[in-house]
Amino acid sequence: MKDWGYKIIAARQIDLDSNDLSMADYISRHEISFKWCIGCGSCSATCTAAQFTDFNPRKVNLLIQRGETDGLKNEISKCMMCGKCQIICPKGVNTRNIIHHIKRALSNVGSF
Amino acid sequence: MSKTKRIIIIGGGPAGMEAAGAFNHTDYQVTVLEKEKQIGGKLNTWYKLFPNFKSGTEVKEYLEETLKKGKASVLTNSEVVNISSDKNNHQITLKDGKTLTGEAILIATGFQPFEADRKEEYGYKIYDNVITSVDLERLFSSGKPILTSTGKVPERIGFIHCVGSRDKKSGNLYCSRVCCVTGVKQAIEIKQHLPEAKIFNFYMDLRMYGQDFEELYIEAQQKWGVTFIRGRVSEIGQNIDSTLQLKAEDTLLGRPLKMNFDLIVLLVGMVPTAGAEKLGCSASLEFTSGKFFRVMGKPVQTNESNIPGIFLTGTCKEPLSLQETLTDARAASAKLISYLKEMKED
Amino acid sequence: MASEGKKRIWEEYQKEIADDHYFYVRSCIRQTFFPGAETVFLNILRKDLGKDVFEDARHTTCTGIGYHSDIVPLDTIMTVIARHFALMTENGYKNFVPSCVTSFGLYTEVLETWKHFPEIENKIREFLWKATKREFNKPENLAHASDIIYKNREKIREKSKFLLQNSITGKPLNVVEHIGCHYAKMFPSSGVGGAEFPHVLSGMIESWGGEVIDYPERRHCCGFGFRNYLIKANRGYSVSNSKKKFESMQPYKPDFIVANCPGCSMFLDRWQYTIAEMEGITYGENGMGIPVLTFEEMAGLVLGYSPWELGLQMHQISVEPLLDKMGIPYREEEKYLGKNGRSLGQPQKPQFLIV
Amino acid sequence: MSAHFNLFVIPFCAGITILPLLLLWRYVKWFRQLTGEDHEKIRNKLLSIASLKAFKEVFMECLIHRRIFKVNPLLGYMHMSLAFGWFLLIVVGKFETLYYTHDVANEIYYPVFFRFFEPSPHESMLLKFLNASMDFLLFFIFTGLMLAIAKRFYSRITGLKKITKHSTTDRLSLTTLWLIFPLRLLAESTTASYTGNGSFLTQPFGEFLATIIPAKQFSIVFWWMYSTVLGTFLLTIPFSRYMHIPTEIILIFLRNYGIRTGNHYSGFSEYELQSCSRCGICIDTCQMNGQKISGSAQMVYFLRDLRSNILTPELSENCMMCGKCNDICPVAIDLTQQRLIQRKNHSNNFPYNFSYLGDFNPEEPERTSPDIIYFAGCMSHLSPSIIHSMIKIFKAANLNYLFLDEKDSICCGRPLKLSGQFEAAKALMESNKNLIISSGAKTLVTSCPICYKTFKEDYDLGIRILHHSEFLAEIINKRKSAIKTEGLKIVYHDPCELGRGSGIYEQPRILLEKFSKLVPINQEKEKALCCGGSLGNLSIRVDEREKIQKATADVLNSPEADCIATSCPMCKKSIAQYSGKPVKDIAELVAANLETGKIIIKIKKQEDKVPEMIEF
Repeated sequence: MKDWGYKIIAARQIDLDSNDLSMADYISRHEISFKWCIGCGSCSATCTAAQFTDFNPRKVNLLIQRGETDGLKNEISKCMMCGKCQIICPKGVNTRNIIHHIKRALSNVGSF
Repeated sequence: MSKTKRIIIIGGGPAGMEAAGAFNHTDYQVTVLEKEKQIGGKLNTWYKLFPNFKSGTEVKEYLEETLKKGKASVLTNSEVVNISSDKNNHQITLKDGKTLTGEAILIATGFQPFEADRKEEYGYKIYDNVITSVDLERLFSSGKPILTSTGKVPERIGFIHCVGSRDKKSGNLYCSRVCCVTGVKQAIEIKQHLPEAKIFNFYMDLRMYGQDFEELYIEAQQKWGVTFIRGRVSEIGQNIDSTLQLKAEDTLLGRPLKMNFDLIVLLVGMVPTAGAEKLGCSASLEFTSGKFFRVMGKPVQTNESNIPGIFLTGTCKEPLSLQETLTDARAASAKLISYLKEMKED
Repeated sequence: MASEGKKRIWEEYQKEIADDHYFYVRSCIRQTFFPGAETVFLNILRKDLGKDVFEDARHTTCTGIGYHSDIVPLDTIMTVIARHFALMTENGYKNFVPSCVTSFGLYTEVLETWKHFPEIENKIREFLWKATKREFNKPENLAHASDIIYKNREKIREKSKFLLQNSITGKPLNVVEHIGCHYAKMFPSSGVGGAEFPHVLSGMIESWGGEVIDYPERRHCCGFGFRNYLIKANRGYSVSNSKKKFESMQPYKPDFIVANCPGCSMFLDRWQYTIAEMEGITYGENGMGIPVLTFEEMAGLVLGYSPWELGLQMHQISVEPLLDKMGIPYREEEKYLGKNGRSLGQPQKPQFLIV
Repeated sequence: MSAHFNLFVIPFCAGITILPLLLLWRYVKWFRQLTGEDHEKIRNKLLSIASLKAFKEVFMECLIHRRIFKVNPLLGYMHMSLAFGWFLLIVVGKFETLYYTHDVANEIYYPVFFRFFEPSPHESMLLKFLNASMDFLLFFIFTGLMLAIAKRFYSRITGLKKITKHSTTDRLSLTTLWLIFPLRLLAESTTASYTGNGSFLTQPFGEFLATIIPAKQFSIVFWWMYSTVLGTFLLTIPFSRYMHIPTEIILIFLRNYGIRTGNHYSGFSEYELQSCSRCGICIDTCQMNGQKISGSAQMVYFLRDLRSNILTPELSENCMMCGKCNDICPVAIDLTQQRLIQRKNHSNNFPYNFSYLGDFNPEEPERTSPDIIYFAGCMSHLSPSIIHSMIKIFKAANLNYLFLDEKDSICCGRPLKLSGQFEAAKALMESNKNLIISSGAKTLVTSCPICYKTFKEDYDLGIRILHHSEFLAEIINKRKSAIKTEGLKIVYHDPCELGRGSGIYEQPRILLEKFSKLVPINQEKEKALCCGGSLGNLSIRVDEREKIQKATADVLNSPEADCIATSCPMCKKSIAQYSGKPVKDIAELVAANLETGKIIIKIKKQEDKVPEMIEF
């Protein structure tokens, strides 16, 4: 086909009808507090890794809930598991266990 | 020995009923005017009330008892069209031309739900599966099953918060206060009917200001698995199978979001009752920007209008929850009594 | 779908549309790509409806394209528009009728601006005087060409030779109506039926026997988006938007698309070709795409104008299937003949799109 | 064909011959799985005092059960009577036969069934005495047996709230064990009833039996049963919990040769696993069990699942890693380490990437070559008053310190390790190590026990590593003028990682006593409770965590105390939530008392060139 100098771009919007939510299901099966997040952002604010990178636990949580898991491995690999986010969370979300299970899901892909 | 003073209460809803009841220990002659054919106002529509799911009828019966104690005479089908005040005498004209006079008037004309079809982009009365929170309450009370226009059990249900509230385009800058918790309450009720249903609430803020409201929200989220997405819905479109396509931004992710729903519920806000404005003008009462009756000197004198002898209570002056309305009604009657006590006879 | 709500909305948005004596200004895009459309519009008004329409050859672009590509300063734009008003005034007309939706939007915007900031209007009057020694009155009535047709839709129905129906089954055709963004999205009250559920085209379609399709992406932009098309790097964004609309309308099996904006007609028509070439995807029936008409062309067909006279051969998507459905006779061999009977030459055949 | 033989000895003989073979086969397998350096250690220590120590320990633990005595005397007695009693029964029995036959190499079963084979009553005093002592030992064992049976039905008499739920083989084995001695009694008694070779227990009992049953005819039946039960028991040992009896002996030796659990599952782990007697003492000591935390599994069950290869990550991750069970385990198995190894197996392959740390270096221009590096730790940043106090103290001491994680902190890596991600942890440790070494300081002080433990155990920094409690204990002195009675009354909470984790119990107390009076509570030091904040447990639900935090706060809420002191930012946070009293880190208390002048800073001249003693 000829080169047009431009391409048809996929929509940037989150499509909750076509997105794959299996990761979200896997996490909530193993950590009920996964969906208790109210997106206050205190975790990201206190995050040790976030001092060095744009790592954002709040966003990671919501993105998974919306089935947007591209580049997740990259993001989650930045976490130091120090647990400050969990201490600070006003809703008692087990952030460490969530991240732990995201990593588990990613390291044995397909098994969740 | 002065003649018994007469109090006219306009509106036989919760505020009117509670206020009338609070005159039980006085010998004033109290008249309640209700434009509908039965008293009780919105309580005739609400199925269950937040935050504790008390049934509307139960509360209505309770208020009817209170009303009885007040020995007030109740006139239904009596819509007030005019108030003319002359010092201590206020004359009221009904639609059918009848007139009443009293030494004091208590306006309790309440609110009506925002007309959702004015929020055009949501397509209420255009898309078959867009309904309002009021429609849903009626559906609950009717005991009929929750079905889509095509008769199928809805699998995905959306709630849109702040419809007609905090919205310049709808002409209402104010917050209607009760919609947030109503949305949470109704989401739970739907889950109780349809445990399989997936429910999404789209909100700008969740204003869980009242006692037990936050707890209810947490219950919805943690026990019933209701999903809350922060973002105001921009538009709804209808798909060929008459399901609905919704567009919003997930503002916590900064990403536009699109999804289909079988049923969408618009959480409509409060606007002053139709005719209240006209009535107020006739009595040269002052109004808020939201066209509610303005009370004098907040935070004190929250029941006094700008006309001596005309008192205001309940949602005719600002959006209030039922609980707040009833408290306010009792406050109003107390104010009213002391007013009549101090009133100079002429 | 319940119509109750729409009716209520349409009642709210009823605009003033002048009845006669129009000062008509042409559209850059329309006269380039659909010259037949403007001709037939004039013919319909003059011949079929017996209206007085005046055109002035000295009239220029409204600079809308420049404006929406951020390359023409606002003062310049307003002055150019002031000049058009001057031409109207000089010719003794009061009712201004642009053919282009973007022009219409721009005129509305400028008038609105002047209403709120009279000082700007005065400044512009000075500019115009300095530049051209011209003066102007603001139009008493500003209506888009499609508003005029909308106003006269019942008269056209009376004179109609064909309807938007399948001539054999008598079933109404499924019509996608697309309203240019600049028609009412900025000033809902300036459009017939407002911005959310505009009635200007659906009104025509209904009175001419067609059925309007309300599909989820109905409100979505055609994809032109000026800057997004004009800068090649952004063009992918432009075509992606059009694709989104086609995907959304496809399930409704539309018989044709009608638009009141020249840009929209252009892009809804041409991008179907581009998408086909890029991804091998075609919409509509038998890989032939969904025919796209301008509202003038639609009116013209209803009134029995010859398709080739309307210039439908200039479209990328073949209109023959539509003509067949409506039972409109046409001679294939005349498709590419000019008025003088000489061949205009034939376009190349696309790789995927069937023509 | 020997003089004394009877068919009924066959079951016993089968057991006693097959058992050693089975054991040998397994032990050799595991021994091979020991690491090279472990073998090295054994070679070096085999002929050393270590072996003797091991013997002593075997005697104290396997026979006397010293550790169990410490937990509960009655429970200790029960185990001792069975183990030690039986042991003596064998020894004395052998001795008896020896004396009787003057033949060392008599048949292996001969001592066991001695009274069957030697029916004639004994004349010699010594034999009479031996005979009596055999009866006495049997009686001794019976007392233990009674307790054991009672414990099965009412565990609290031995101080256990919960006892282990056993598998079927275990139950079979258990029943045979219980039957052994009653049957021996019956066999010997019935025999005695007609031969008169019994002693004070067997003889009268036998004569009594003879009055109700035809004892003579029955006796052979009982001997059969006795032998069979004995044989069965011996055969079930390798497949039941009683495997721990022989295995613990080997474990004790290996341990005395300096072999530790380490970070890998090795042959040693196998010995540890099989040494677990399923006594269930770890169940009671576990706070997770105490608060009935869902899905938690105490070590006895953890090891059971591990032995039978059905261990799930969820199960190994639902533990506080507080080490209480470690401390109390009668077999001294390194339980938390075993769990950590399993976590590693589950999670070590998790993705990680800390390349973003690059060559990160906190800018510290003016302070060149500091005396001390201060590493507050992530958690301390969530209770800044600790940090402020430490800074105040450093300044007062006029120390040239470098606050390593003042702005941007890198986690010490222990939390990752606790979650099983050893590799990832190592990466973080490298980054920190570089920073610390490059600073050139000789001493590292940290305020977080979690960091402390890992700095000490995993970093190998080659410089002094102090928790601030140690550091302060070193530099703080009571001012003579300060009046003793002025001191606060304080309850001190031992953080798991500092106390059981690193053995720091005394320094905090020495320090506190310089300006306050310590109020003792019954659960402190080794017995201290976990605050519930633990990073060790990944999956515990927040409300369950709160249960533990509350319970611990209640224990610390001693009425006499004015204040609760601890030395871990995490403990401080957990306890403060639920205690009615102020909760202070010792650093805060020191800082406060410095201001009141109640205490002073005293620094001796040392290699790590810290200034002369200052008074202020």
